[in-house]
Amino acid sequence: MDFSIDEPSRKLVNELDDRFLRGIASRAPVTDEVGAIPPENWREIAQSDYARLFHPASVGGLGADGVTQAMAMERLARACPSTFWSATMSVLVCAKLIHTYGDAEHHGRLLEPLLRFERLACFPVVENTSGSDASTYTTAVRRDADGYVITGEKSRITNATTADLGVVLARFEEHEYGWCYAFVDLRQDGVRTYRMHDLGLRGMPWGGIVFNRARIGVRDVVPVRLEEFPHGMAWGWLFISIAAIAIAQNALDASIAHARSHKAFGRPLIHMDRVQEAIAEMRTQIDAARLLAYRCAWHRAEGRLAQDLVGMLKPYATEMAVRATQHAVQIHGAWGLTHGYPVERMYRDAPMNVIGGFASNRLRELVAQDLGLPTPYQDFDWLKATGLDVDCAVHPGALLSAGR
Amino acid sequence: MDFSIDEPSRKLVNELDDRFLRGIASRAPVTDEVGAIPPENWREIAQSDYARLFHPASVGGLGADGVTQAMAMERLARACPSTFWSATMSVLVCAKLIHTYGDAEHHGRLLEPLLRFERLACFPVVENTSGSDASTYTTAVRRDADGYVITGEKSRITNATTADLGVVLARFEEHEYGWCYAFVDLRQDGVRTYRMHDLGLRGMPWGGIVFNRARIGVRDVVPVRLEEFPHGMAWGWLFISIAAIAIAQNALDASIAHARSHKAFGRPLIHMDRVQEAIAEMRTQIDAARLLAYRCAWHRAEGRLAQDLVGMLKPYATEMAVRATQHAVQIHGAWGLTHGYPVERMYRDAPMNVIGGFASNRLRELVAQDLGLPTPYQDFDWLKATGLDVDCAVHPGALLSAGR
Amino acid sequence: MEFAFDEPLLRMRELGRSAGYRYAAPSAQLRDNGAIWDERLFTSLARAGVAHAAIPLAYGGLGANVLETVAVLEGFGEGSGDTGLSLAVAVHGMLCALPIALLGTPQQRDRYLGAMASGTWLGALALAELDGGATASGHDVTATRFLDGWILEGEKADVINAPNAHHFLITARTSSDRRTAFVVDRDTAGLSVAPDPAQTAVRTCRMSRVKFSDCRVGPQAVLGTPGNAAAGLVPLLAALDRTCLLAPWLGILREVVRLGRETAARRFVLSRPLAHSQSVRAALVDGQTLVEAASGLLYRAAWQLDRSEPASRRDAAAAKLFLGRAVRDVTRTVAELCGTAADGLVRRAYRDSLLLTASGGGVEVLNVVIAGPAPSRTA
Amino acid sequence: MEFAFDEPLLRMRELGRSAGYRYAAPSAQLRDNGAIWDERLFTSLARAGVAHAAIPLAYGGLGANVLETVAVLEGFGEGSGDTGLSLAVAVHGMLCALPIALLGTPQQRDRYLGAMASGTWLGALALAELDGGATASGHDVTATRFLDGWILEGEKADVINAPNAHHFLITARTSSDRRTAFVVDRDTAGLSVAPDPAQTAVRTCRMSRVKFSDCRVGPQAVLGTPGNAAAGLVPLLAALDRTCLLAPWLGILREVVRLGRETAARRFVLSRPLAHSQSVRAALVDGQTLVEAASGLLYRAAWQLDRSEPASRRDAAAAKLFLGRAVRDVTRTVAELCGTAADGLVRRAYRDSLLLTASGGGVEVLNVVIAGPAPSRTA
Repeated sequence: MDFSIDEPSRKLVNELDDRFLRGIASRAPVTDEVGAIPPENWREIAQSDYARLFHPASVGGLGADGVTQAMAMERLARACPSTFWSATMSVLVCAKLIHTYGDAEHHGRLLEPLLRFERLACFPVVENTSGSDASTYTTAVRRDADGYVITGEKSRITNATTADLGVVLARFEEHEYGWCYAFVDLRQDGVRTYRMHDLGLRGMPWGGIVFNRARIGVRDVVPVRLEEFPHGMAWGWLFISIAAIAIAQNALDASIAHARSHKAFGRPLIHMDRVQEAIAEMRTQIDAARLLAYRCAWHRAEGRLAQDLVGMLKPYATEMAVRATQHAVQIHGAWGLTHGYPVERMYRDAPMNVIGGFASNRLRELVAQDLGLPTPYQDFDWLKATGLDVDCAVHPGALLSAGR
Repeated sequence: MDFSIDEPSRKLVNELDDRFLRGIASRAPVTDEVGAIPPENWREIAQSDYARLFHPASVGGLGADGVTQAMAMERLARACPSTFWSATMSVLVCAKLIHTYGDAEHHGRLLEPLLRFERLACFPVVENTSGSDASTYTTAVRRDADGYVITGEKSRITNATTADLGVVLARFEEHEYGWCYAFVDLRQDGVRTYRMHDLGLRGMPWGGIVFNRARIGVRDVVPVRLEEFPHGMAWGWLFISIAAIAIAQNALDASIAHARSHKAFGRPLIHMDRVQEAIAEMRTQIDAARLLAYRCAWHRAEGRLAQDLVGMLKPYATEMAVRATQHAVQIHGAWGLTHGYPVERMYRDAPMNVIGGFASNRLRELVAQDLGLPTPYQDFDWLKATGLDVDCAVHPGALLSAGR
Repeated sequence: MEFAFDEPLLRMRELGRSAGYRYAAPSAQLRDNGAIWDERLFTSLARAGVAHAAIPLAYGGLGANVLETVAVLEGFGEGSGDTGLSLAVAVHGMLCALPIALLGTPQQRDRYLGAMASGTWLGALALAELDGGATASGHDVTATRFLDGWILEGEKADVINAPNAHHFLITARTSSDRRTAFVVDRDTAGLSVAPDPAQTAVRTCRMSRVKFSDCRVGPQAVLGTPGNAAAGLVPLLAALDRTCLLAPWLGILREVVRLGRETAARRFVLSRPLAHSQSVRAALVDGQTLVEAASGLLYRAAWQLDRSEPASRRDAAAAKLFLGRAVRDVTRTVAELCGTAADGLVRRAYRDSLLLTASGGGVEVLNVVIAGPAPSRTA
Repeated sequence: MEFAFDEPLLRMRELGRSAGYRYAAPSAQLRDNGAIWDERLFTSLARAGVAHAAIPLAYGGLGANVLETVAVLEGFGEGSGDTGLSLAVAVHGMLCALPIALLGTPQQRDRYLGAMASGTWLGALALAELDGGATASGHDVTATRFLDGWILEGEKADVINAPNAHHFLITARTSSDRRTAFVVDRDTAGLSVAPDPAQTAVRTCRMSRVKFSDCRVGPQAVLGTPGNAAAGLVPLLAALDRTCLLAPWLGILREVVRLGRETAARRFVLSRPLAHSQSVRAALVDGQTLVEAASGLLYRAAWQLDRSEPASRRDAAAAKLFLGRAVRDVTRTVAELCGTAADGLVRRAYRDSLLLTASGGGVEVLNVVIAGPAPSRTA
């Protein structure tokens, strides 16, 4: 066991940090304000090694180890979580799906522009009826005379309105698996997109996509078992967790800076026990989440699914970050909730990670299954015949006071 | 001890509820969206008994008992917390300050238009340097040739940009008490106001007021001891707590409605233990906070300060409401954070109550004092000479592995 | 209307507090160490009005209503600091006596209540009766018809007061989905009390296992209507669990927070009293806040039982859920303030809080009662 | 680089786990009931490598580094489920032996380490030594010069292993702001071990009060430089407290969560296994999550002690803060799942978690170390 990273990796991560802090971080407030990622952001990420980190040399990547990947992600997420979500969904999650499920020869044409940030991809999964219950999804790929078409509506999609390519989870009745990943060109007539506005991560283009007999090439439909879905999704849970850790770290740094520079009752806030208690808790829990994220990233990059670990990480890290931003607001007082101050943005961004990409409780169920506690679904009227479902109506008081 | 309220009070509260639900509640989303309270809201409150509830017959009020007052407040707060804050700050906190510290004869002219909602008042206390540390406040009332003038800047004031009258806590060096409440006409040249934008309660006109030798009548400056300040403020802490309880109750009702009407994995969400657990917790804690609020209101209306109880209520109720809105978001999933859905607004509104009118930790210090645990301020270097302030540098591992 | 504590209620609380402080507190740790039941102490408490507050005047009790009884018990918990004895007393004087007073025949009332009020006869009840069988494992007691009476078979674990009890209030299964309540005297043939196990919680309240083996009882042993326990006795016991058994814990928590303040003023860490830490002060304020907030829920639930409308099981369950959490968190906080020397009441309360939160089926049952989808019903 | 557990480390953990399971677990509850120290059991653990993992090979130990030692101890906690014995063993083999190995003279090393490795001599240490005197009340031990040696006066409370120890590692005040470390043999005149008090926590680890009265020791009893304990011994003990004393608790917590899963599958509430409740499953998942998260912090702190740079006291304190909270919350959760029958390891862990969080000065010290405004310094 070894907690160090080697010198080249450290250098690479530091370079990314310098680059992102200079540009992307300074534009984070305006990215939030206008609700769009500035083109300079894309240029700067494209000039960096960010995309290549995640991929093996065989597809033109650097094949960095998992811990380095996680550190690099945290650097971008700290600079701007909206940009991080948008970029990482495309270049990590979608790109991995393409080179895992596609074939190198045919789908290289899809992959390369993504890694160069010339094109952007999205991963439409969820539909409007119910978040993570796949049995309610209806979007389907069907054969027609010229190949395949897809019809249906997906919602709550990162990059919905800006993506060029969709890696769509859809029903695929003609195959025994029943499901497929469809690589859909989104720049065509059968595709309509719309924007959704949320509490936080406002720079990120969330939204919905309506497919109306949109065309897909024959080789761009890859049958998949539903049980395979977590393999692709686990990268998503990991990067969302890292977004949360980055926001929490920003909240901690802002809190320490504020507590050092502001006084109340004649002494710096940092001298107050309650402030120290909050900072100690934030620092400790951030470290715990980060080490767990490194461990997940290490296993993932070594080719292991690590579903249970990633499934534990995401609820912990994302809920931890919400608590951290709450501490930061307590330490900042009214400044923490005033529009335009960084902590207010962190407070809005943090809960998005809890909800995005499967809510915490759903993840916990997946982990419970892995731990031997499967989810039973049964009809029930638990209190029936126990007597616990009735109010007490013998009026003890009335009778007792009658006796006086 | 008796937990019931009498029939006339119940009727009065129900009437308010009907009235507020029909009008003000339906306009709450737009109040938030445009960041201003619609004139119809003022008309509807003015037509109700809301203002008169809080005041004795001697000043034209109904002299309702404290529990009825609290119930009435919750009704308005549930309809629209921004409107509730704005109205109650004027008609409860400021009006009580005026008839407590002013004299009936002279200050009736200030009071009556407030109770009819023809004019609006604000209570400027906090300044920009540090929230609740009065020693840092510099705004001061001084005598000049024609009477008194006030100079200084107050911030984070409810109704700052809409109020006609300010009940200003200011330094008053010429009197032995050192402080005063100044009843300042805000519609004059020496007064400039500006708006501040916050995460939540967006309908409420928060902001700052700059006094530049603004004039005050001689009888409108009332000397006051700083120790008296909590008497006036305690009504504020109470109504803010009720705002929190109302938001939590709205979050609970929304959660139950959502959980009954939405299904996942084939059954209504309300059948899931985790949802029931959240609902049980919300319901229980809301009840606990509400009963404590009733008790505070009862004591206050009976003329007791109850500073310790109110000081306990505010941190509990306001932090409870933040937790309740978080549960609501978990139950609603992505809908809970989508702009335009009520739960998203509750999630933004709830933390404002934690920070507004003295943050939780400051209140806790006041209560600690009442409980015999005063706040000491001392210089310290706690870890000095213990050896706990140094890292371990004897390299056990190096030595140990050298032995192998 | 008086929303706050009024004078008479304050007097009842003080009655309980001073009796607890005078009779029980001095020996609490000793009795806990040895798991001792002190007969004379119990008689003193009966005489002082603590053990029989709710028994009607006609039988020598105080004839207090539930609100007043809860005040007495809150005071007793605070004054005695004795988690176990509070439980024993409340089970005897309220959970055993009140069902006899409310559901019993005139003969049953006459037979039991006088001797219970004086403290001559001690009543016993299995912990599991508080949850209507929700946590019952296989070994439940069954009752089958025999002539005009019944034969009881089976056993009850964790029967409160069993080692010293004169009679037992039990429910037994009389058909696949029906239970019947009985009052069975200790000297009934076929009833045996197993020797004390090594009891780890509430050690001043003696509990043991009671076996029924071919135990024949007459019709006069039935309490209420046969087959009707789920509609009659169980909701009553659940309501009393969530008020009368809860009440001493409110007093104990109040005392624990007071001990916390005392400790914080006295104990030094890093060369300053703990009370100089803002975090410690805040934790103690939060503890006091939970006491005050729980008080509202508890007294509302008690007050509801004194009205003529059915008392809301949800409101009573909320009181228990809230106070259980408060006891869990605050005893831990104060125990941590005491450092490695946590002892006496703080240690006992920390240990026994597990029984409080587990009793009545625990949080799993409370959540369903408070938030469950089942329609509200009254018996 | 291998970020996860590698094979050799897994073997060390398994060594500890199987020794704990085989030697200690079967008698854990019995020894806890009677507060018993089992000499033969301790010798077995020494032979198995648990009690002397960190003692250098030259003296008959395993010569494990801190990372490996932590793995052994985590395994031992899990396998034994014995909170007290884990503490006793780690105090002996790490907190007493390592300072002698690292700060002692060759003579001291030769005298003590061999007999400590074989389990012949047991080392003792006062609980309060873990916090550098942060919680010291008035009765501390002082050392004054006498000829070329020292006279010790005063007493130490809660001395771990004292009843059966051969020697004591102590710090004594040698000037107003200086402390000196000593190793004092039990048979030194003027040293007396007070009879066992009724010990309420970690009962399988015997503790007692040790008095020094005109206790004269020679210069060879000084450990390290006179007057230098705050720079030498204290940071080392603090670091070992936050790794080696923490490690068994990680294993115990892992086992408690496993017992929680087992209980949830077995115990029925409201006619269904607890595991059918989504809330119960979530609570158990969260418990497992805390185990995994704590593991990262603990092993990082251990790994830092094996490097040549100074180990961050903040990172080690973070491990203790985090794991202390986790143990507090998870033992409570699992104890509640067990209902009124919480027993065995779950009850012991719930009870003893108080000692874990209070030791080393408690959360008040940890908060200041992690977040305090003091500049970072290394000795």
